[in-house]
Amino acid sequence: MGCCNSGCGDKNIHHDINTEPRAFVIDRMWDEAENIKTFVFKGTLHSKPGQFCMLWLPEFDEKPFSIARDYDGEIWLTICKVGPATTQLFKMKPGDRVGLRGSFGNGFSTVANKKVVLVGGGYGTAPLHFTGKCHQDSGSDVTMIIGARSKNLLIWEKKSEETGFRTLIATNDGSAGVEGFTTHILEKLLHEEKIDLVQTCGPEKMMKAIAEMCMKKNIPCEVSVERYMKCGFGICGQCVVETGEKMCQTGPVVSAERAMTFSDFGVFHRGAEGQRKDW
Amino acid sequence: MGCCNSGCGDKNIHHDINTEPRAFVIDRMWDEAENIKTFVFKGTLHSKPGQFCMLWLPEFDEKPFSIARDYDGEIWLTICKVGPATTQLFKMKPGDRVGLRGSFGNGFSTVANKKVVLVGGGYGTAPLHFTGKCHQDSGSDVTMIIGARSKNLLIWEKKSEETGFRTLIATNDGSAGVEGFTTHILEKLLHEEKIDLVQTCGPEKMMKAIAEMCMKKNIPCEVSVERYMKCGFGICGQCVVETGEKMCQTGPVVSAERAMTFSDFGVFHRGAEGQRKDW
Amino acid sequence: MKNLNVAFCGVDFENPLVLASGVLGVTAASLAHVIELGAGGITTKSMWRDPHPGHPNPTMFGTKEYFMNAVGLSDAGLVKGVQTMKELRERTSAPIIANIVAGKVEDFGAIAESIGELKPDVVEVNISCPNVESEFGKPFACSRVDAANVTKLVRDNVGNIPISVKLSPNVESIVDIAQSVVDAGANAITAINTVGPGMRWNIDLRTPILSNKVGGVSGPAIFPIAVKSVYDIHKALPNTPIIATGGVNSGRDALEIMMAGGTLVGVGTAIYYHGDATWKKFTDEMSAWLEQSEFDNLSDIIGLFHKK
Amino acid sequence: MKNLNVAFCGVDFENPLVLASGVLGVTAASLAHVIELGAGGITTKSMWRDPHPGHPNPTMFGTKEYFMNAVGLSDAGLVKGVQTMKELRERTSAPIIANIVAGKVEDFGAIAESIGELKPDVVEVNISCPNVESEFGKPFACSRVDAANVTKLVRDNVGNIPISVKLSPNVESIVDIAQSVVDAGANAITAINTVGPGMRWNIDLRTPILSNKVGGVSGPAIFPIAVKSVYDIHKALPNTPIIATGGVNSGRDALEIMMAGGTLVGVGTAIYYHGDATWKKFTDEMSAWLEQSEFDNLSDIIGLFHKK
Ligand SMILES: Cc1cc2nc3c(=O)[nH]c(=O)nc-3n(C[C@H](O)[C@H](O)[C@H](O)COP(=O)(O)OP(=O)(O)OC[C@H]3O[C@@H](n4cnc5c(N)ncnc54)[C@H](O)[C@@H]3O)c2cc1C
Ligand SMILES: Cc1cc2nc3c(=O)[nH]c(=O)nc-3n(C[C@H](O)[C@H](O)[C@H](O)COP(=O)(O)OP(=O)(O)OC[C@H]3O[C@@H](n4cnc5c(N)ncnc54)[C@H](O)[C@@H]3O)c2cc1C
Ligand SMILES: Cc1cc2nc3c(=O)[nH]c(=O)nc-3n(C[C@H](O)[C@H](O)[C@H](O)COP(=O)(O)O)c2cc1C
Ligand SMILES: Cc1cc2nc3c(=O)[nH]c(=O)nc-3n(C[C@H](O)[C@H](O)[C@H](O)COP(=O)(O)O)c2cc1C
Ligand code: FES
Ligand code: FES
Repeated sequence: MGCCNSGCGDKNIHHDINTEPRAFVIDRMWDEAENIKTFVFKGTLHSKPGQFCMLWLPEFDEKPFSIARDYDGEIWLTICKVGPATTQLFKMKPGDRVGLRGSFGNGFSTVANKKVVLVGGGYGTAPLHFTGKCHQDSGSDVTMIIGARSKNLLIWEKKSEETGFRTLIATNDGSAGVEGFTTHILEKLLHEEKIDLVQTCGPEKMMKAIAEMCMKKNIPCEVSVERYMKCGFGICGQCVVETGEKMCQTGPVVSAERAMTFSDFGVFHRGAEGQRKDW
Repeated sequence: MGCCNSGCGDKNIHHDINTEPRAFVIDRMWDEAENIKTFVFKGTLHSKPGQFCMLWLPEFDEKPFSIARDYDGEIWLTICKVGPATTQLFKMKPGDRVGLRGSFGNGFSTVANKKVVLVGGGYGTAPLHFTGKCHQDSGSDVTMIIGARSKNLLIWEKKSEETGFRTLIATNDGSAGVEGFTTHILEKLLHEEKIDLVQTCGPEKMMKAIAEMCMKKNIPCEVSVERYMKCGFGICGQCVVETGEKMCQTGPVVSAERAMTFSDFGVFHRGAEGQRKDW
Repeated sequence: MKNLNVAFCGVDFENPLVLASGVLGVTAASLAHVIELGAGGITTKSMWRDPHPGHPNPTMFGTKEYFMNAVGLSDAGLVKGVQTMKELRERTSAPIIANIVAGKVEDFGAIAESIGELKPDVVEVNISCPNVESEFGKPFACSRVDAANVTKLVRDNVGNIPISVKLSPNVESIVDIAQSVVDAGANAITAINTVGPGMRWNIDLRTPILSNKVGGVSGPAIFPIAVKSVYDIHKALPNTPIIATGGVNSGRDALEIMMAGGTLVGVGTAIYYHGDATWKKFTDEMSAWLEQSEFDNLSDIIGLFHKK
Repeated sequence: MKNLNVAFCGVDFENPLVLASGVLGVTAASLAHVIELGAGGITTKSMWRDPHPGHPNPTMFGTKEYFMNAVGLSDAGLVKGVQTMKELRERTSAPIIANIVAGKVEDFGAIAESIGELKPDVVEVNISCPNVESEFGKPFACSRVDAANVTKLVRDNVGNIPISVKLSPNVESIVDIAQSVVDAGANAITAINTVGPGMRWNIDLRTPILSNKVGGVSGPAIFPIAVKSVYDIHKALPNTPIIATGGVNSGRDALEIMMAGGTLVGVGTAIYYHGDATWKKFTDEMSAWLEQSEFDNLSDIIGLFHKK
């Protein structure tokens, strides 16, 4: 089944009216890289690429994660261990139950018969892969640029190749692909080829550089702006950027133009009590 | 506009999920006969013929009435003054406001290109007229038999003629039409002509006689079984017949066959506290 | 197929769903029909000794979210009550819960005795009616003393029939009241009656929608309050079975409130949303869930939330 | 076109709809955006003097019928509060209602003083938080004495800013509490805070959905309780303006609760159901109704139900 059959819905419906978490069983899981694992659940969240869900570890905590796949009866989440909740999750085993709610938020556009470049950093590559799959199913040509500090932190590059995306790698230390940043690869590409759309998900400073680059060249670009999220559906106000827009509904995916109106974009985000934290 | 465009809906949806009364203004009213008036409200209840609504006189009471017309932007109710609520209503004037909710209940079937006989007694003639209009719009041939004790209690006979129904009258005292009962006229008709459907609304003993007559002759027949109603939407249990079926939802209109399974049909009904009252 | 039966105060119910008091309860025919549709048992509407007129219409209405009623506990009195109960016994073999009410503490004895003679399976005592003699007209259910006194009187007069006292959630502590009625001899608790009262008006007619101005809130809106009440009561009184009632609107809701501590599950307003299909829909959902679960018997889930 | 403006304690509001406390209230940007979307004013989330961690997630969820939350009044404390208030003043000229909270009676003085210095248009006092020092940890809003003492302290320390005390419906008599806070110096009443608490579980995970186990119920489910509370308070205290809050989910709802006695109308959970469109949708509906009515000013309808 093509990914978009199960996924792409109405852009304006950001959440079901019932946001009780539903139980899902961890079907399997595997390491992607050091401290990065992919978890698979049977079922669907009826999501489109770029949307996220809230993953609940009962009696522990609940956190937002981008959906890395939602088709063929499976939901994939690719998760980086960074703190208490993700550490707890990494201790779980197939057969264990968690709660999921969503999908929430605005996803990436899917385009047909175009030339698309995706730029992923960190776990951002995973939801971009889902996006690329949708483009591909619609006849678009997909280039995936994947960045990491070094080879052992690279993820999804094999899947990218297997899926038939042109796959380009950048590592800071040159341990895989070209030495340097994804932005260098992108810059070259944009210079040499006619690209219709750039979509990126990764560290915010990287996304900001890409947004600026694309705007200068007048190439449509979408970025995924992640903010602290409590509810995921537009009530708590935790995820607003400096324009007052909620990233759980207007975002996480917004156009580069819109992102550049957020004075906090690439500059700071906020913690659980709303306190400012520089990126 | 044909009546059925605004009216006939899904048989299984008996009420909106919101049953708060809505305000309607009395547009006009007129006498139909001694103690019988028709009240007109602007708007629609999206009803089909044979359904009823709850008419609320604020700070007084709320009672069920059959819908005598619901098309061309008007709702008509033809009402007999019999007690406190109807007496209160008869004191109201155009411009006064009441509450309406509904439509509720199961209505009469509407058939196309058939020969239909309608038998009305008392205010029952009014909703039957609505029914006849729907049949006519669907190409059916309509005969309306109207009964009353005497000429001054006859209603809707002129409208019936004007609408183009073959109109036959019976009065107990012979002051109009033939002397005797509607059942006599019906019996003769059924003997002489091939009738596809008989529908009746009026005194229950009359309806029972008609139901028995039609069943004997194997002619499809529908009757309107009115019971004391509080809610109109299947919760209070006030309107159940002896099989336990609720006349506000399964009825008021049921087939003759089904009505004959109600051991109370034509025998008794119940008051506000559920106490038995013989017809 | 695993079956859904449960035992409540020694009475067997084919499934735990019982019709809540006051809904579809006017005649024996109506109540028996609800059993035919798939209820495990039925509760009569609140029966008075003497005829009790209700409020004029409108007495109830519903929205997507909630239902309101102020029927005023209309009833034709004991003569009809006795007749209804007898007829009901002839029409069905399913368990009958007879709900009784009175306006003064001492009147509960007489109605309990008369109804007790008819041997319903359970007597449910509605103490949410305002005590006409108390200083502020507060329901018996709001006072530990009144609630206990009513319970004692019913217990002493009803014979050896199990009694369940039906509590109101509109109190400072429903657990305190539960404790005091159990101490006074209640065998079980029914929780909860309607929430509020609330009030709604029509802004064009500038009139309260209910003729009584205010009315009790029921339906899905009150489910979280019902779950909490049942949970708290079961926690405090783990050996007292509960007829868990309030806003149950699906089979999953029924399972949830059983896990919170309900042995039986009262279903009233759901009928507004699901009609005659309510019973089969809910029991089908419960059966499907039970099949895929680790439990052999539905009764194993009663109070499950307290067992971890 | 007739306009929707109302005056509340001497403060002009372009329309009576104000964002309820705790919803979208984390930053000044968020609050200012709500004004841009069409709110007549905003209420900050409850501000503490010291940083106050909230509960872990899940802290809220919604259904068709109701919403539940147990955020735990998380707040970064006064430093951030002061900054938010200042930034908010720069971003908008619409009226600001600053909501304050504390865990002990005597702590209300300090926060009132600090916030008062920032000159919000109104200070709203959230007394629905459990009093950490009271014997049973009951909210201040449940005790006439506590409620009055908090009010006095705030009144004495806040300067000449009007104060509105926010009441809980989960009390024996909300009117008694309203009376006592008004006697103690409250200029207005905000009614109501969430109903309950209620409790919901996930039956497959066998865990309460909210990490706090229980949470307050808001949204359409509680509207009848809110209308009744506002009606009763306005009846008892016709000269005390009310920020009528609780389950308002349409322009018609707003009109109804104003007729019951609200001067302003708090809107929180409606945003769950209507999103950013909430404000315009509701004010459009109110304008349309006002146009066809006999009233020239929206303020003429305040308390209308009491005038017949
Ligand atoms: C829309 C969105 C999509 C995301 N997708 C992914 C993904 O696909 N894979 C992945 O590994 N991570 C993703 N994250 C980040 C993920 O939510 C955090 O890594 C996680 O919450 C950390 O929780 P913790 O308890 O392990 O760590 P903590 O120690 O609590 O936090 C570590 C850091 O994670 C971030 N974080 C913590 N809580 C939240 C929160 N509630 N909302 C947002 N950020 C938070 C903060 O930057 C914090 O400094 C996403 C975040 C958002 C907003
Ligand atoms: C489905 C249905 C359709 C009806 N359609 C019409 C109609 O089109 N025109 C019309 O004039 N009347 C109609 N009636 C009857 C009408 O409801 C009663 O005449 C009215 O309720 C009398 O109220 P009252 O206060 O004036 O008289 P009351 O003195 O209260 O009652 C007089 C008699 O009316 C009947 N009645 C009273 N209350 C109710 C009630 N709540 N439900 C049913 N019957 C009641 C009883 O037989 C009673 O003995 C209909 C009734 C039903 C159930
Ligand atoms: C129309 C109606 C009438 C009711 N009448 C009674 C009654 O007579 N006695 C009683 O104890 N409870 C009565 N109740 C309360 C219900 O039995 C039940 O406790 C309450 O409605 C909550 O359950 P629900 O949400 O499933 O309806 C009535 C409720 C409704 C909706
Ligand atoms: C998510 C959420 C957070 C809330 N936080 C606060 C708060 O911090 N302080 C407060 O006084 N009320 C708080 N409330 C209560 C609301 O202000 C309001 O009184 C209540 O929700 C009823 O209104 P509604 O139905 O319009 O939401 C909160 C409500 C919600 C839903
Ligand atoms: S996460 Fe709550 S508003 Fe966006
Ligand atoms: S009128 Fe209430 S159930 Fe039919």
